[in-house]
Amino acid sequence: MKDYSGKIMEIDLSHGSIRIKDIEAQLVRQYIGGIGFNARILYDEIPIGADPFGEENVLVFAAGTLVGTPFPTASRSEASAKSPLTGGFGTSNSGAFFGLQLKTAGYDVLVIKGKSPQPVYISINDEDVKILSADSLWGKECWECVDYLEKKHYGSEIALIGPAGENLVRFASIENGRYDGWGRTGLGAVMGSKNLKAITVKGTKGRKAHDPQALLNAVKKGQQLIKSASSYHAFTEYGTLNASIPYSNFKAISAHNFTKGTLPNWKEIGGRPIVDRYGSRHVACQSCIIACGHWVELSEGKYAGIKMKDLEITPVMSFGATVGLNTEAIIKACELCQRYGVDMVSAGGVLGFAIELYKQGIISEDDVGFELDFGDDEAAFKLFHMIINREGIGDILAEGSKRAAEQFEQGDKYAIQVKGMEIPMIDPRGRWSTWTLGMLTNIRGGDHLRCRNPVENLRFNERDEEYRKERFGFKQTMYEKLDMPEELKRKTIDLENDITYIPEMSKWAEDLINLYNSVGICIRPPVMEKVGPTIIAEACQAFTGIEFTPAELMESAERTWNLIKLFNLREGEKAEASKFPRRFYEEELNGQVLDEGKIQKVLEIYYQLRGWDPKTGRPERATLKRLQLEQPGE
Amino acid sequence: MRIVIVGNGAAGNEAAVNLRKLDSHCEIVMLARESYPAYSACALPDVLAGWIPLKQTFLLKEEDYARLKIERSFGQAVNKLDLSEKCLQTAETVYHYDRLILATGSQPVIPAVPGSDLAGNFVVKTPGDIERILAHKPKQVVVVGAGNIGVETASALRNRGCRVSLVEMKDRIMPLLYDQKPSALIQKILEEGIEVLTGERVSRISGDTHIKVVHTQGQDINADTVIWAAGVRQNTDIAREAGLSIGSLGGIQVDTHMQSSEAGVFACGDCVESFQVFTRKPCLSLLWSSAKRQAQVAARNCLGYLDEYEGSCSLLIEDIMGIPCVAMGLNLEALQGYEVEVIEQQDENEYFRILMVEDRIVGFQAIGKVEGSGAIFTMIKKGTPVSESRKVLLNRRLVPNLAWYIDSSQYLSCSN
Amino acid sequence: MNSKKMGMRMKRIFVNAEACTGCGLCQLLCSVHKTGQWHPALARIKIKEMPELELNVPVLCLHCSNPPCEVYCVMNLIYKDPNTGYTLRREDKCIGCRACEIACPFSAAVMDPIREVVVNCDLCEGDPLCVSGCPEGALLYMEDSEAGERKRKAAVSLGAWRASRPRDGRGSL
Amino acid sequence: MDKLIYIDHQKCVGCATCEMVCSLVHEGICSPSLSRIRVVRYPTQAFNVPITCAFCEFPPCVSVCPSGAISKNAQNGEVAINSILCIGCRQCVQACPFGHANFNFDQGTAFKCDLCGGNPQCVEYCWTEALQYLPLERALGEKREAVARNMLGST
Repeated sequence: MKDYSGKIMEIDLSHGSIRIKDIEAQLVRQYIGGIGFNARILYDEIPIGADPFGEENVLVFAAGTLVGTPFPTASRSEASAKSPLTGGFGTSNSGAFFGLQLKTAGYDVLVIKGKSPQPVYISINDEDVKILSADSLWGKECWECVDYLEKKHYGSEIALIGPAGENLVRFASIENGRYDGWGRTGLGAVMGSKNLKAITVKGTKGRKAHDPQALLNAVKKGQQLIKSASSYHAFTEYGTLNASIPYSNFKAISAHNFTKGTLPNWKEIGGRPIVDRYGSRHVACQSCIIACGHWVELSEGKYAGIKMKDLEITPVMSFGATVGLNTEAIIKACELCQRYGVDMVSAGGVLGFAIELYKQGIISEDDVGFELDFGDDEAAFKLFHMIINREGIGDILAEGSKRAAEQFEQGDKYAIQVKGMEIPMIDPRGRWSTWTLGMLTNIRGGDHLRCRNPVENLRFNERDEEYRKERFGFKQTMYEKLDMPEELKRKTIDLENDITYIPEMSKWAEDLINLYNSVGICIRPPVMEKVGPTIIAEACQAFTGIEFTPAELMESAERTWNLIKLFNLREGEKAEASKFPRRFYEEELNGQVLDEGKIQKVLEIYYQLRGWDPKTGRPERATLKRLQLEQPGE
Repeated sequence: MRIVIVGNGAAGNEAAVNLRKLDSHCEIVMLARESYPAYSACALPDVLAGWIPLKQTFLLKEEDYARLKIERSFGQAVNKLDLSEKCLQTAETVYHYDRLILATGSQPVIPAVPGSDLAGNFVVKTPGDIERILAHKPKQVVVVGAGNIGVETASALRNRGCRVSLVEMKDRIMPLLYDQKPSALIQKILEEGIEVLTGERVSRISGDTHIKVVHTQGQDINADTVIWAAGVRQNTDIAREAGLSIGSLGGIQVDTHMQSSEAGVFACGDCVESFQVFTRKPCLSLLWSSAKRQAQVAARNCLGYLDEYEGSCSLLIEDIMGIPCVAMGLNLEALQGYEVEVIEQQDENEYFRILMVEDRIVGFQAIGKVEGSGAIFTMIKKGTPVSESRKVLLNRRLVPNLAWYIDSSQYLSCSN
Repeated sequence: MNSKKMGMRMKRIFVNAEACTGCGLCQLLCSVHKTGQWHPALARIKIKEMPELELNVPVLCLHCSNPPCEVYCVMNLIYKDPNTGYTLRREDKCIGCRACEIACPFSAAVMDPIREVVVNCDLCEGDPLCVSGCPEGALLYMEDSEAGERKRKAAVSLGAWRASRPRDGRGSL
Repeated sequence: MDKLIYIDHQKCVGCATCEMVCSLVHEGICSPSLSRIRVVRYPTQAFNVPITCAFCEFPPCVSVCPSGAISKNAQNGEVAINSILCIGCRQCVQACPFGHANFNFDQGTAFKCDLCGGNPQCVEYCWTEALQYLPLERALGEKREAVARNMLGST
């Protein structure tokens, strides 16, 4: 088998040692790259029951296999560690240019172990790797540090944490430069616990393509595919905000901590018009042909002077809907999250949770120090700073909503999370779909980014009695062009009856997204709709020279998913944890509650499709055997 | 791949070293008539002068060859090259090759003058020659030929305390390098310690077994030693016999990749006929630097890497009685047929002249000062229009990158 | 196949002549470090004065990948260090013929008049004193890629680009 | 030169697909540092400027090259580097006012845009139209039109 030219760099902060290892082609074959490598490394390296803040936790960054090629959207890298928020597999994906620099410096994977006695940062310049003192940076907010480090390490891309990570806020993020980040699962706190402030990477080398012409052809084809997607033009204009209005129309947004379903005037606050009003330019990640990012410069109003990449659906939903802020305050909130290094979804979730506790009278002005209300930006930001600095009640909230809820009576009712991670954006009572089932099956908890129907149709919102179907709603050509094995396609989509089966589609979507996260491409809908395993296999093979069939790629993605599931089970994940917060089953929204029993049935179908035990959700031995994941001694 | 190199001069050794630099696996075999390891022929006059020991002229040691994995078979002459069988024959062995690099070099010519077989006749070509000259303990020396080798040898022996006469057939010394005036200036310097006879030809050497008197047309010079520096002849016999094309000047004909008329057979060094960088006409460049550059080109092309010879441009720098002299490019004689503009300047200690053809510098000769002439040499090789260099020298943004041009301004400014 | 030469990823000294005041401190540091004597003429770095343009241009070895001096050395003393990419020479064997000095387009090889050998900048084994000692920041020690990036940034800020920024901003699509 | 790569930096989103494609086409390697075209990013202003060879009429790189490796073709106006003659002194890197002249570490030689022999691939793969390969007159026309639009808009 052809050798793989990537390397793994392993840095042990406890001893200050740096080791560079080759990546065996076998590992690439089995796990492709990106999240696949992370899963294998974390599963092998982290002892059972390790303290996420302990020396034995391992933080891994891996650039996707196709990162560093012109393949459209191939910019993404995956960061993983045992999560301090969920206690399970913590992982997050980010674009921009960090992955590219890591790749061009010659590394696919950066493994960080141990714990430094003093604050340090790592500087990587091709082979030149240094661990440097971060005394002067510690305590400083991210943008200031980026300014400083960019000057000092010219041309470097920087991954870093803000004060939140330093203070071990359990939902702290690792920032990727100024405006991007590995947000979810609290990886910033892991980095903080290791006393690692930043990683600067600069690469001047490159990867030799096995077959440049074939790669160029695949790139061209990939570009054409994405451009032909039905949502392409909408996404180049408005980016992710396209989904905002449809969900609001279905009364399915996370308004005021999942109590309202929509907000008055939502279109003006968080819909596409805000792009026209506030956006000035489009910003792309490496090799992207969508450029969904928007540049915002606020020149007037309370928050005049803010300049940043912004206006994505995540902060808009998190702060606009969950906390109820207005557009300019959303932009400010986004800036605060970037500067202090916090996950926007969890931050919004925790703030919404706290405000609701206050509104319910569970906490009072005495506990907080001031009044709280939905839509009160000043109070929200004050509380935000208390969380970052772990002051007063902020210290409790910094533990994340699940842990915080234990401190308050009835708290669990208002903490909208699954497995410890705050649910983003969408209220499953308002719209049930592959996406919302994914919040339960997700390997990292209440999250929306690991399971999304590639042919989701936002025009429809028809939930069947059994929670098993959603409407397909597209023409036959869409069905035909979907890159999915024919047999599976027939099982997943019933074209005649215009139905997509949710559990079937969930499995496919999860594996597909896992494949994306392995090869490092983006899950924006135009990509998901058109880019399937076939073109990915073509590009991977042209680039690495390792032969991949589309089926093998999907199997690798499934292997990774199962390995992560094993990791979570090993860390004590219970089957009963895969359920929504109480509120969704008890409190009506739009006159509807979720039926726990029926959802359990759908979950069981999903488990069976995955080859997992329908009750416990544990992968069956036959499944592990098929995926070559058998445990020694089992 | 098995690459055989014939010759162990500058070109042969440079080719071998370059081959090894580019390819750690190929098999390299060197064959040579001489049995010395690589040595610097240019440093031999320094040994004669007593400035450096002979062993310093050797450039590669036995262990270097071992380290570079170069198989050597020195001390046996190649008798035959068979192109169809791809093999070379020495008296004892047949060597097969996949690629061949001929670097057979040249040898000094001793004209058939009566008495040139007497003891005390020498040439300066190999370390052995130097050893023999020194063993002969020369006192009164006649050096025949006032080319650069002749002049260097003469002043070297003068430095040893010999009485030296330099006999040149043409009307001035170093006629291929310098024009009339600088030549005369150098002659003047030389004459402070050496008897220089121009326009004279050695007609006979008398003596019983050893040299006693050297006779020219006009003079009889008492001498015990004669050193012949009257020109060289290309060693092209095996090439010629094998059927390789030989050029009009007597060197092996090569293209710009240093490949001979036979594919896979390369040639470089003194034995080839290359071309002059300005006139593009065939020339024999007998310089160390040309040989090395040609060898680089040959080695690279031999292994399939592209490289091209940019043309020969002579550069000779000599220390004459402690005064540095430099000649580069072409002189007036070589530029016959061109309209040449001459810029010259002379003061007490320094002299220089620049030869220009159509806005290009094509030749440069200087006595007394060599600092900064590197810029001129670069301009000759590159063919930079003088008007362009004047223009860019006034460009504040470019000057920092043109520090090398700045040097030329001291020479060019006087022509304004 | 391409013309393979001996390239090397290395840091080199870049000159910002605009900043050079011609103070000569670099030369003194160099001469003392390399020869133990305090004289500009012994330095491996030279400063060329261009009075017409009011410029002082530091000149020093550029460590070419395929250096002409290497070809012209009659003693084969000049070599590219395979580990560092520096152009180095075995000075002890030098016969002082000065061919390399003239072969260098940049006049960056320097005759050491005391030892009668020609020398060039060796980047002080990776930590050039002249760079750290320059009070004006006229000497920059960095990799080629960084130099290129800085150059491009400087070009963009020349003004022509900036001036044409649109009033209304939304120009990208 | 009748045609040039016309760069409208206002349209550039900084995806740098052009860099990747360029290095892939010319070197078979995916590496921005081996790309002829380079994007200068101003991340704090969302401002991206692709820079490639301007094919100057009086190219400084040609002037400063000591080995004559860079030449301007009088017929078609192209400025090309003959890597065979390049000695790797990087004077062109220093002299190019745009920072276009690039340097290949591993080969030890400078390299520059060759317009892919008349079909520039950076343009081919650029999806924003920030790069267009246009006749000079047409490019100027577009530029003039843009200026005019801007002026009309401001009155």
